[in-house]
Amino acid sequence: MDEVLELAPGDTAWLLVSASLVLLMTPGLAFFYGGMTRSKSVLNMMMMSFGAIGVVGVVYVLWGYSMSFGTDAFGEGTAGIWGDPFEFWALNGLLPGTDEADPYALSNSLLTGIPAIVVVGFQMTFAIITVALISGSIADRVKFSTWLVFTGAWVSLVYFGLAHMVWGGGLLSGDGPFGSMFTDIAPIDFAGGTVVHINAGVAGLVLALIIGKRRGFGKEPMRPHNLTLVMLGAGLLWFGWFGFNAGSAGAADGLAGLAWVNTTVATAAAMIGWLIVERLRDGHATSLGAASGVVAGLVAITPAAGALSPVGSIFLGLIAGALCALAVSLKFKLGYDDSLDVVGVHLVGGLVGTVLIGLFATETGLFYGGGIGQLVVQILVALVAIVFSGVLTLIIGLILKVTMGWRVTADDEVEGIDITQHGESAYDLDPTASGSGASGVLANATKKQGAQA
Amino acid sequence: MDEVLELAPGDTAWLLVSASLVLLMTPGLAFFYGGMTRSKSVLNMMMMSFGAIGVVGVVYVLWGYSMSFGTDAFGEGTAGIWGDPFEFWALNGLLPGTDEADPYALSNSLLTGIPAIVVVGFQMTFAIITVALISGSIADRVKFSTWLVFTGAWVSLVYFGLAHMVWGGGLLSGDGPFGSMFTDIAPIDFAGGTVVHINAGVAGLVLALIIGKRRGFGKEPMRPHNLTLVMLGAGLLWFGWFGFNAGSAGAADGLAGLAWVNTTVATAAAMIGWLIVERLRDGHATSLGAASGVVAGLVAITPAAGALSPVGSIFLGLIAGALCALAVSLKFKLGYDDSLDVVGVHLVGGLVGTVLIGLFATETGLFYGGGIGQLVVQILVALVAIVFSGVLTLIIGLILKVTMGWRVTADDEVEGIDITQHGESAYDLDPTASGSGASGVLANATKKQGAQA
Amino acid sequence: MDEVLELAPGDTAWLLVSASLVLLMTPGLAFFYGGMTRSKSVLNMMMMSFGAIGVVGVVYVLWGYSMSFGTDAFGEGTAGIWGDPFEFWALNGLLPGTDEADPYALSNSLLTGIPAIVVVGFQMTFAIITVALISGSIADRVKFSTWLVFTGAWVSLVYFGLAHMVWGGGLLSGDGPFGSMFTDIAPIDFAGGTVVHINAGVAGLVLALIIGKRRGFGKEPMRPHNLTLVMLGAGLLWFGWFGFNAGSAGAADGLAGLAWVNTTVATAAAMIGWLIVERLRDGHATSLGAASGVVAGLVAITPAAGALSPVGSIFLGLIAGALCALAVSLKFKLGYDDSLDVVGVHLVGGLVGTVLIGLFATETGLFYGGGIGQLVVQILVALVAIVFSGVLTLIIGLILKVTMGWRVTADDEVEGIDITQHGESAYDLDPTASGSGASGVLANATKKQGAQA
Amino acid sequence: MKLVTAVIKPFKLDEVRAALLAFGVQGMTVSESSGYGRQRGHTEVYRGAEYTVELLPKIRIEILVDAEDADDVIDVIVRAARTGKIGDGKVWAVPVENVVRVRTGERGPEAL
Amino acid sequence: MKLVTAVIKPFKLDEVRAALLAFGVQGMTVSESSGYGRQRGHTEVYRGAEYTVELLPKIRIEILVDAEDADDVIDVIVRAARTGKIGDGKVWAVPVENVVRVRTGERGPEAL
Amino acid sequence: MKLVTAVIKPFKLDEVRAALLAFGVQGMTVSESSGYGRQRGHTEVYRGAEYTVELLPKIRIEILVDAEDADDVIDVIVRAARTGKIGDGKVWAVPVENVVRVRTGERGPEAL
Ligand SMILES: Nc1ncnc2c1ncn2[C@@H]1O[C@H](COP(=O)(O)OP(=O)(O)O)[C@@H](O)[C@H]1O
Ligand SMILES: Nc1ncnc2c1ncn2[C@@H]1O[C@H](COP(=O)(O)OP(=O)(O)O)[C@@H](O)[C@H]1O
Ligand SMILES: Nc1ncnc2c1ncn2[C@@H]1O[C@H](COP(=O)(O)OP(=O)(O)O)[C@@H](O)[C@H]1O
Repeated sequence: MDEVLELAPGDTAWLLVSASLVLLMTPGLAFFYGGMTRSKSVLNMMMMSFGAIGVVGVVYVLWGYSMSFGTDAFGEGTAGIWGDPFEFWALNGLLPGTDEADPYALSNSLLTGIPAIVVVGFQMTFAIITVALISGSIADRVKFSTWLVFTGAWVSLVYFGLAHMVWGGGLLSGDGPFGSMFTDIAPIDFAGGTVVHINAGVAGLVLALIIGKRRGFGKEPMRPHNLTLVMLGAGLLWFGWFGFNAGSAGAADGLAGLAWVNTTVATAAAMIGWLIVERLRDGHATSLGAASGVVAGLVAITPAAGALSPVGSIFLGLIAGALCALAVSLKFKLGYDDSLDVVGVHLVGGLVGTVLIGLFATETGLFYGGGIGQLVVQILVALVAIVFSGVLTLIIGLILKVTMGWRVTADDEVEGIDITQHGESAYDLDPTASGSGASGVLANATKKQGAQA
Repeated sequence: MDEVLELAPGDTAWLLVSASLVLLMTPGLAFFYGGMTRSKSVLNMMMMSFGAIGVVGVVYVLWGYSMSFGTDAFGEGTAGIWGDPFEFWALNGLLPGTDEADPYALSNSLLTGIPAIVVVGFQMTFAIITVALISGSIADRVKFSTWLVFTGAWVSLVYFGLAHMVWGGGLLSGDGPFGSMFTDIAPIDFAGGTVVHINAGVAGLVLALIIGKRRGFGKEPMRPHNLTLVMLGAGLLWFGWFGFNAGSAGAADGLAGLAWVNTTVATAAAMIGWLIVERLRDGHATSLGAASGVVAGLVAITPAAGALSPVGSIFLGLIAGALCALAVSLKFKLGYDDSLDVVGVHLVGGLVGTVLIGLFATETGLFYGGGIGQLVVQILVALVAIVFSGVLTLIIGLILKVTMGWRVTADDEVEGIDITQHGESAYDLDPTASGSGASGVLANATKKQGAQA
Repeated sequence: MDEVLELAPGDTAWLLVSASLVLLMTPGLAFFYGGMTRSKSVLNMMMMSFGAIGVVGVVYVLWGYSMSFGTDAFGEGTAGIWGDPFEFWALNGLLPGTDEADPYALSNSLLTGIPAIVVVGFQMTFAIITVALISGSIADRVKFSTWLVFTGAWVSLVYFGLAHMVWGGGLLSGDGPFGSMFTDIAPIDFAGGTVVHINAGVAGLVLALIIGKRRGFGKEPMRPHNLTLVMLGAGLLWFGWFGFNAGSAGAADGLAGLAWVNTTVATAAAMIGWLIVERLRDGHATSLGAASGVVAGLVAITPAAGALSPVGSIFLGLIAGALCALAVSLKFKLGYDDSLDVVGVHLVGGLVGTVLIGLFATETGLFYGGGIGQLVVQILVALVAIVFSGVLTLIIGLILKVTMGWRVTADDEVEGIDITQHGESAYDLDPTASGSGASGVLANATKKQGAQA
Repeated sequence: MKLVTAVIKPFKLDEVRAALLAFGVQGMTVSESSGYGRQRGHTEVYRGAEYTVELLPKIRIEILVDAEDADDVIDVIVRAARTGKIGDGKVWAVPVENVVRVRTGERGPEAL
Repeated sequence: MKLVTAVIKPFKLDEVRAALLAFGVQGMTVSESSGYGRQRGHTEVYRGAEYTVELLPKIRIEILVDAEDADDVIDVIVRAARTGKIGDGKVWAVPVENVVRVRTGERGPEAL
Repeated sequence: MKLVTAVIKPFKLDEVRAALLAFGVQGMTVSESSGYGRQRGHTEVYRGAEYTVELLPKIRIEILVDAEDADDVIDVIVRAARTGKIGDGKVWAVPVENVVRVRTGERGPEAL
């Protein structure tokens, strides 16, 4: 009551912008992924991202924020896994204008001086993009309805859980067992290396194994059908990632600036790292490689953006770009069809970033004289995240397999999931086609009118 | 004089960002619309949006702002229709640096602490997008020159008029007759449900009726030629709409945050609403449906973004998505060619949003115990806007019909408006075509040089 | 020490946003340029922009900022050309958190109240886009490796030099000889007319002359392969340019607002100017013309955005749009292959903007009673920039010509630089192609695995 | 048996197909092509440089028919495809041996 | 010499090409086309308006062969392209004169 | 009457068309196709996975000519299309009956 709660308009402006930027990442991802599929499945690929916005957008305000940042669901004081879904149900207590003494609900806000509702918006966008990321591993073959159900279940049980553990004061936070292992050392996850990338990467791997390969995987060519779309996606992802990383500073200050610069230089370096591997291994530096390197760099710097120096970020980026470039070939070797390399980019990139913090963090990293502690903590936290996400995703995935079923029929997959699941085809570029019957006949523009009457 | 006018940098930063976001919406609309046309008219479609930026951008700083926010043109104190075009002609009195005591012209600003020139920029972008919205109803068949003239005339007479009435202290504002009908109840239009969407929707309907159908409408297939472009447009529109809605809070505060969250959840819900209707009616949930649902949700939440709770916004979105999905089929039933569904999405969506405020507004809505007053006011305001926009658009449209003429020739329309009006074709994707003569011969690169000498 | 250094969160928020916007411009440019090439070289074109981000991103934090804004390399007090690369090597002294009394290194920041690291990020994005701009003049024919080396050398010697001269207190700044020629008149370059556009334009011309024409230039048609991509690029460039120009105000204030509005109206007017020339000369107003006019207007207003009134900006835009539309034909007349018109748009547009400040500046311009002084200074500064950039680019370009060589082989150029340099093709849009062998056979998914083991 | 090939204007495809079905033809194979002939192309302008597009879009239809039907089929196509303006296209017939239906292996007229 | 033309389902191209190579055919020319016949098309829906796509994607292969090989080549194609479902396509042969290899000017069987 | 068909390298189309016009041919029909033969394709790499593109882009030209001109037309094409490198393509002729100009209904040589 005697605490002064003052609105910080500059910080609030930056968080509003950041939330908008992160929301843009999901359409950006839709283009990045969509361009990489064959042209007969680009619409389905994009719909998996857009569908995630639809489902998670609704779920988040009902129970999502509460499960992430509410008090531990199974009793105060325990280092819990999920927050209480009913504490902030429907954003109860977080809306502006309900308490006259605190019109912006600043006392309930996670960030000083920023209205609670702004933080809710910002956090919501992270949940959305994380689910959407998973879809890359199961491209071209999954029923849209099953995907939507998965989206709701997974975000509720797995994402909100991990968010609670890492950011909501739970198991993997500074207050949890790993946070108190070493003096003065807390697990570092600046903007979501574990919660977002390791989490999505593991879930992608599990689903790829449960659902099985695309027909023709490893035999037929499945090359990207539109690399300009991939580049567009990469560009929008980078742009949006400034909100993701620099926004995670929670204020418009020097830390945000550091995260901004680190994000940029690590990504630049990762692009170079990926292209070097390609040049040496394949003889060509490709544009798909550049786009992939960009994303790998963004992923790797995510947990580390506030803890490294720019030079450290360059090294982190180079390593992440090179390792991810090598990792994307694993699927052919090991025989799982992680179609668009969620494992190779997000799991590997997320691990690289999370673990290398133990070496490069300017305050506690091994290379900066900080001892082994940070490295140990980072590895342990990553392992817990892997196990948690892996086990729960497996359970959800298997339940859906035996109930709704995951895959479209073989014929539908061969004909193309866009036409068979969505009744559409993406392109009709021949200017002479329309009205020539080559593209179709308007069969029934008015048939269904009864439905609207 | 004794009033303290202090710059609010945080709020100013947010308004600068918001203005930039709203400007991006018009190119976004160009892609959304452009992808829905046939490939022989995508350039013309995009040019209608870009042309609107060109014309309105110039007009706005000369007399547009003044007609919107100047004193009533026909005498002080009357609840007028247009503001005085000469009061702030060429932004007179709004520019920074002209008055030493008030270097940012804060005393003339519509928003506290924000330089007047920033508000001008923000408002300008609303005028641009509104005109551009109309173009969707008259795709593929209109002379570019007539469109440009229409743009200038319509924005001056209709848009600036309605903006003045609703936001400039005129007929439909809190000070007007509808504002004083009920105690404590003013018409609510948070970010432009009447001024922008109902207005553009009505104008689109009137023009579609005046100009007539595309050749082959209802017989030939006229399917979207590039759905990735449509999705891109939807993504950019959503992103830009954060400036539109959350920027309309006029500050970086909790209200902006509420508008941001409401915008997101209503849009997510509207996408779901549209897809459910499609699934039930057509058997498929389509990507065009998702993109359309997104826009329908954004439209419907526009007037309501600051007045509802997030849960109310979910309901509003669901209803708007479903109703718009049904409304887009009306054109086939009634036989008007609103080519890209400006009526079905913007008029219907705008009406849904404007009217449902009467039910869902947390302070005055019927469902929240606020009585019938708000609902009545909202309906009346919507009706006035419909009549005003309808009559004036009819007059402008008919004058242009008998003077310049609206339509390109039948042959030009069949061959394709891109080639015949703009001398271009959008795509030349075959990598072997260039230099093979398949796509043309460089006839005359240098012929016209006399003109430049 | 006794100086009070206080963080300005609102201004910092705006600069963080601006930096993000300017970074987005380079992908935007990649699409603008990429759409204009033939479809067999779009990937290479985009890679030149993305490669520039990679190289400059790394270089900038190591020595770039220091060479731009460090003390004169050749002795304190001289009006030097380059800053000392080691003064702020690796951002030494600019990082947050190193000095407890000044946690945001505000005392070293170029902008009051904004953390030094934020300014570094903002400035970095300018260096990136400038290099990328050059690539338009040498499309379709340059080895990717040579381009990357050029990028690093040119940005270090030419860009950082000119940035130092104009913004870093060097030769062309207010403190230099031209700044003291006339009382009260300093050279005006608000956001980079000389440093960015004249500089890139001259470099583009020199490289086009050194490297020579594309095979078939002036004979074969080389029309844009995807105008929707060009429009997308133009839209993103415009959006990003708000950060470029309004961000250059260095604060979220009225000056930023003025720059924002001037940027918008000049660009709108330039689009109209370009379209009028096209309509009169060619008979058609084209979408490529609209996109080009947009960029011409953005270029021309860049140096002038803070010094003109909105009405002055309209005139500037009209003139720039018209002159650039005429200038792009010069290459056919004079016979150099400036493939995507870097000279016609950036050099000419940059000159128009820089010189016309002498006429239109509201405080010192000739038309506003300011005398001839500003005009003279502007012309002199432009000439120095032209000579500096021209000579150094010539040297770098020739050294690369005799060492690495610039051009791919004639066969590789004819077959298409995407396939021969990058081993990729941009589009595979036929939905039936995959798995039919029409687009290829998966030859060797796993061959190279040894490399990863 | 004969193979009748027709090169027609793209927007006439619907009418031609309808006419052929009405006549009793069961199937056809259609492809995109470009034609050069008396019909003049159009001009495009990009940044002031003019391009003349000489090849005009056409649709190419192939129909396998019984030898005795060939003339009638040609007439049906010519009637349906005619606009009377330059560029309407050509129709011709070529003798064919050995038509096989892939699905069944049927040969000759049964394969149609 | 004969020209064998085959209209087949797109995803069968790989198998057909492999079978032809195995048989000894050295080259072929392939183009995209659309087919109309007994096989039914699919339906697409855009904002509630239904379109029936009647023309289905097909691949058209042309192979110049020695006259005596024509029947065998046809058999090879038919076997490789068959799925047994409607829409598998047609194969036919046409007599040819005067085949020339552009590179060398060789004529007749040597040109293949 | 004959139908001369040529499969050539795409960038040779301009030269071939010019040569045909010079010879007196009034029209032709052109389509895109892909060729398989002695000429080797190229390799593309996406995220480390290699694809061999075996089908190479070709242009297919069809020209209806008077029977006596067929050999000359073939020669004109062969000369204009030759680069001397593998993959230059093939030209062949097929006998034709019944050419009709759609616009006028003219038949035979007048239809050309
Ligand atoms: N000699 C020819 N061989 C093959 N196709 C031809 C020939 N002449 C014309 N065509 C085709 O017929 C089309 C129409 O021919 P054109 O001379 O323009 O008009 P018209 O047939 O009405 O006289 C051309 O575009 C081309 O596709
Ligand atoms: N009379 C015909 N002339 C030319 N092509 C034909 C003819 N009939 C069928 N076709 C081609 O063969 C394809 C398959 O024919 P369809 O009747 O659908 O199946 P099926 O050959 O199995 O009976 C068609 O899509 C079309 O391309
Ligand atoms: N037997 C054939 N039937 C049809 N087209 C063929 C045949 N052989 C080759 N072609 C076409 O001719 C093109 C060139 O043939 P190729 O063997 O590569 O070179 P060349 O003709 O110089 O020996 C091929 O790409 C293909 O389109």
